[in-house]
Amino acid sequence: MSDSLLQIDNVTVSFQGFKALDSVSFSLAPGSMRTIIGPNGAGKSTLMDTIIGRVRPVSGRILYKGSDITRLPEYEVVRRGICRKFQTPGILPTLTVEENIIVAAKRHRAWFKALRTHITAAECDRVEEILDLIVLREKRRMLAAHLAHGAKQWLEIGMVVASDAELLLLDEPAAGMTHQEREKTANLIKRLIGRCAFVVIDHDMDFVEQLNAPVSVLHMGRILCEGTIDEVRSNSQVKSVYLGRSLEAEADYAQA
Amino acid sequence: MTEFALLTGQAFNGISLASILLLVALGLALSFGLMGVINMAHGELLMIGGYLTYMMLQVLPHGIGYLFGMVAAFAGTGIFGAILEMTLIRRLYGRPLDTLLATWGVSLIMQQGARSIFGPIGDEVTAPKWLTGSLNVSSGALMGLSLPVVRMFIILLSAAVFGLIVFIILRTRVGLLVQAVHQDRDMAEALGINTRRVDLAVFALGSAVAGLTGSALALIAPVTPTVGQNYIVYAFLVVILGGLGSLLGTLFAALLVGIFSAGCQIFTGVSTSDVLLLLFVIAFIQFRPRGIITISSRSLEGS
Amino acid sequence: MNDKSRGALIIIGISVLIVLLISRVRAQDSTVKVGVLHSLTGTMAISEVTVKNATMLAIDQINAAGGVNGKQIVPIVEDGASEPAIFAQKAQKLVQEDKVVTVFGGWTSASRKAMLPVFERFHGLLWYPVQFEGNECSPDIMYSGAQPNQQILPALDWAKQKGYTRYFLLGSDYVFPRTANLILKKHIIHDGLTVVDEEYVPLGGTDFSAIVNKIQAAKPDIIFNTLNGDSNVSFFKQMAAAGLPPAKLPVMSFSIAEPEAKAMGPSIVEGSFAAWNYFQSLDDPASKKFVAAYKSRFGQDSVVDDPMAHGYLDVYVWAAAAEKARSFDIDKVRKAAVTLGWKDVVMGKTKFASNQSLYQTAYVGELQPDGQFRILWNSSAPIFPEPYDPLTFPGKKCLIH
Amino acid sequence: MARLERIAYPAALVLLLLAPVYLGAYNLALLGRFLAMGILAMGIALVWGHAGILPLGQGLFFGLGAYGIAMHLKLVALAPGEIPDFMQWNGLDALPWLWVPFKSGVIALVGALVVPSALAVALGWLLFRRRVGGVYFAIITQAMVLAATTFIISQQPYTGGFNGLTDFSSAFGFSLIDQRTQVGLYVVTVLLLALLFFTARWLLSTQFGKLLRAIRDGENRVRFLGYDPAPYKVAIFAVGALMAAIAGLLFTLNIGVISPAMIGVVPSIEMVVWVAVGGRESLSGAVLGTLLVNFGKDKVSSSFPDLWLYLIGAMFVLVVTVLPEGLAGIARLLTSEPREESRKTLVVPVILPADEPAKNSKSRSA
Repeated sequence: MSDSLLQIDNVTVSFQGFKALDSVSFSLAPGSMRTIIGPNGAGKSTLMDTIIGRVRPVSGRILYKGSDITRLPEYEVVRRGICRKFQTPGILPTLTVEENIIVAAKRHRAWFKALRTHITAAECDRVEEILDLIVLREKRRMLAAHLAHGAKQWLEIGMVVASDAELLLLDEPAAGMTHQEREKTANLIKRLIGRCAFVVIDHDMDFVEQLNAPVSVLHMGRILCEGTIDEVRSNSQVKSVYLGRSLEAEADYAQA
Repeated sequence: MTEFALLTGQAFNGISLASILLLVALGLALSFGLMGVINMAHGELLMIGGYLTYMMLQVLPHGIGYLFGMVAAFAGTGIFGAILEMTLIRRLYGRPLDTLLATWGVSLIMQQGARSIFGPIGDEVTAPKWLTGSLNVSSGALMGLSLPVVRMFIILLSAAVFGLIVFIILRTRVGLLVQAVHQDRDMAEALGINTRRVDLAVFALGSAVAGLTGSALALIAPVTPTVGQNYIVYAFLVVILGGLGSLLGTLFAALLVGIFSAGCQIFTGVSTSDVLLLLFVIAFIQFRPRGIITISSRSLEGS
Repeated sequence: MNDKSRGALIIIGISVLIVLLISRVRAQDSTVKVGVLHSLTGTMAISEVTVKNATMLAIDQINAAGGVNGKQIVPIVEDGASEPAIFAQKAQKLVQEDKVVTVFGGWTSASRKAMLPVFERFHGLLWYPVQFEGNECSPDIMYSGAQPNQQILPALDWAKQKGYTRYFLLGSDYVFPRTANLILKKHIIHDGLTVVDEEYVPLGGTDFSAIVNKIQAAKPDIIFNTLNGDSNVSFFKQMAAAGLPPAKLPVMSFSIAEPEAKAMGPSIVEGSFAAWNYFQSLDDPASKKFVAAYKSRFGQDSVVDDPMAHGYLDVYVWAAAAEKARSFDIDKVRKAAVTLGWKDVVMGKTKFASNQSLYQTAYVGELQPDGQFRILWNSSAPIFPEPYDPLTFPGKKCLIH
Repeated sequence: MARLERIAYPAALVLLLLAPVYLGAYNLALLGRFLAMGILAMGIALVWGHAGILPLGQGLFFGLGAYGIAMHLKLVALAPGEIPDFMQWNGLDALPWLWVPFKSGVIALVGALVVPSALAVALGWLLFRRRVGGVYFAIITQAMVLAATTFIISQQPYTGGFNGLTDFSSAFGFSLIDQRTQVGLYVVTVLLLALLFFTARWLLSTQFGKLLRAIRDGENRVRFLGYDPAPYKVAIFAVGALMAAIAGLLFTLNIGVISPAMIGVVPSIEMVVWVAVGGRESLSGAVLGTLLVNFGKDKVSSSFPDLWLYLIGAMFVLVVTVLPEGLAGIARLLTSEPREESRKTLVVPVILPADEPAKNSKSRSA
């Protein structure tokens, strides 16, 4: 079909008549990044749900590496190489940091292949690498439930990366973080560019700016405009969507 | 009695059973829908209602006494439910499986308590005069058909209770709060709604309805310490079939189960029809795992 | 020390405690121990506790009169918890651990069937007080409850005399009703009468709407009712609601006795019939003494019924047999018991036949507004017990002695 | 000190194996019975404690195992051409086809284990695949055990009905009346318990075990990591069913009777209480809880029948509200400070069919 890794064609999602997504289309090249911003209720999370197979569109289709994944179950979508990070940290609280990553890094996910106590050398290397990447090596034996909030987010990013996905969907990866933590998160993501492609959603403009990637603005389920962060900031339509509030104010609101 | 009358009679019986199941399941559905709580002691709330009615009839004359019995059952069981919610259910919020086990323990204690107080043998609530007798068809295609007044009364009662609850939910301020909490608990909390009080109110209302139901059931069955056990599993099935605490779904599910059972019993015995009912429910879940009434919702975040 | 090993220590500690608990030292004395094994908890507790009371009353009376063979009876009461497996377990305990000389107990056939192998294996003796479906013949059980030919078939004889020809058989779904109805059907058809329908409800079932419907369609002359417990209340209420009270459509019940009638409120079952081998209203001096003693001990408003009378009778017969045998040896007591001859313990003249079942008189009673039965009919003489109905199970015989 | 653990378990095993020496016949039989139930309890600990699936119908699998072996025992006691007595009383004159294979002891043994496991796989597959979990699953298993009991009772000519199956004389050539057989059976029970205990521990230590806990705590997260949780849940549910069936088999051999009263709704939920008392995640706790509750019942219920019912009710409430970790939790409190990383609660998230937490559900009507 095309060279794009992910292609979204005219996807519409409707909840009891309310169009959460309305003819959304965009595509993403391998190894690239796209950020999506928009106010609460704009449909950002629904977009991710739709890509991953959690929500079924009423029309339109989603192509991944040229094949149609619109109606596959979640785990099947994931097995093809798309992985998603949740807004609230989606870690496994009763496992240790290390075990969390192992679960994500495992190649064979059928239950009967899990009937062993040890993991392969390749998986082991992978785990070590991820631990370094997310800088949680010292806390590897700690239960994930006891990590600080920021560390939980990084752990989840680590898990997503460990799953060897080619496309990562990050849903507000910096939500609820301190300023320093945000910076750290942004750096973490930037280090990963090239290794895999990203779709990042957030409403924190500053954070999105740090990522330095093309931006789409989503509003009322539609893509309002696309471009660099500066282009988007100066777009009058975007400004009016935010009800006259400046985007900086919106960003502050999000941080509060 | 004509074949047609037999079938009509069974259709009536199906609706009658459905009305009983609806009454039993309504309270369950309310608390399940709102709090995700399955109350295994719900059957014992029926029992309390039955015994309260029985006690009222000991002090008041028959006829009018039964009406007071119903009121006492409604109010008394409602208060009991409120106490149960405040002392136990509330502590287990967010742990539905634990609530299930704890309320089962409560039901055992309540059964034994009733045994200690009222004795193991059931007590008898005699239907007042105006609820005895039946409508009999003595000629025509429906010859031989006989519709007991007491069953018609229970059908009407369940319709009235259902209507009342729908009215409360859709048309009153309290109902608005309930809807708000039901749709998004966190948001409702953020808006300053005291969700605890809403939970309490709904649980008490559900309990009160159970008490009223116990009062009605006393007209057709004995009041015993274990009376609740006879209905509870079927009521759960109704709730599951109905969908996540949806009132309309509960109504449809009660009708479905009632008419299915009555239909089966034309051809088979009661035991076989119970087994068929369960197979039917499992088969149904294959097609609609979330129950009859589901509303495709925007899946929220979190795992 | 880590938690796991500490946990393991605790585990050892608790294990030792359990071992100590169960291997506690038992005291010996010069009295004679008997077992009383009934359900004190669970669904059957309702009925069985009253039989236990009657049994305990008899034991106390005998003790007050000097005991048996000069020894005071010490009853060891165990709870069968309405579960056959628990009955088997407790029977084993009574025989093996407590070394009782005999056991009084059981109500459901399920509990008796579960206990039977235990008594046969460890050689014990059980006195079983409840009417049942027959088809059993064990040397280790004394069957004082009625066999089918002492309760069900006499009731059918009575119904035939009254001219009823169309029979509707209704029962709870378990062994006694199904077997009783199997026997009834054979006899009804053999006598040229009609069984219009046969229906069963799960134990404890309360919805009779479909069955009432079927009864209306089948138009029987009489219903033979083997429903158990609470189901009866629902059934009679729902019949009355449909315009078919017992006065209009007669019902002959085999599991409704005085306590059930009292609890149900006689008004809804008034005018219905019951067949038993004992009614509280029986005009018999021994019965009157029993009723008075029971009331003075368990309350003036308590009532007695057939299984209680049998539970009471069993103790007296056992004591008499032990006196006659001058021993508590099981085999000697069994032999003595079947050779005691006629006695009026509580329900008129009775004696154990050589098949270890009881000769007894059958009665049909009609329920009165006061909750007591008016005795309408009785068999002309005590009936010989037939564990195997000759018409239904030809060629089967129970030969013990 | 893992060394102490290495001593404790063999010590417990030796203590149990020597029980025939220091226990009387009755208490030995009792202990054997309860240890058999302990196997079932370990199964519940796996399914409920580690996979977060509350099974309220384990009695069914227990019963299938028990009936499987009981049918065989009933048949071996017969002379050729005879049929079991209860069938005669119900008017049958030939052995029903379903019974014929059970003449073979091997088939009966295999059947008693395979049938319940297969049923668990079928049920689990039907429900977990449709993402039915949490209270829904619990209620359906309860309804299932109710229906099964009703069905067994109603099919009296084929199942023995309410009376169940009883009166066995020998099993696999050993006389059941012989005390030596009972001792042998006890030893087999203890060894099986030990074998299954260590197998279960191994299972939990594998990746499979970790994934079970992961699925319990975050089914969606696991799903979004590319796992299909359904087969994991089906597998552990089947393991639980198999363990229940083994328990049923041993129990029946030990006590010589199986009837519907032992497999109904109430016994099934009581089985969960044994595990709750012991600590839902602890295998040894499950066994100990089983012993404690059952010995307690045996000793208390005859002397204080009313008290016992209050006690068991209170146990449900207390264990869930105050002591979610049961005996295992007490052991931890008594012996050491709570672990730094021990969880505060044992919250098992709501897993509704839609996989949405209940509080987030969005249906319009309340």
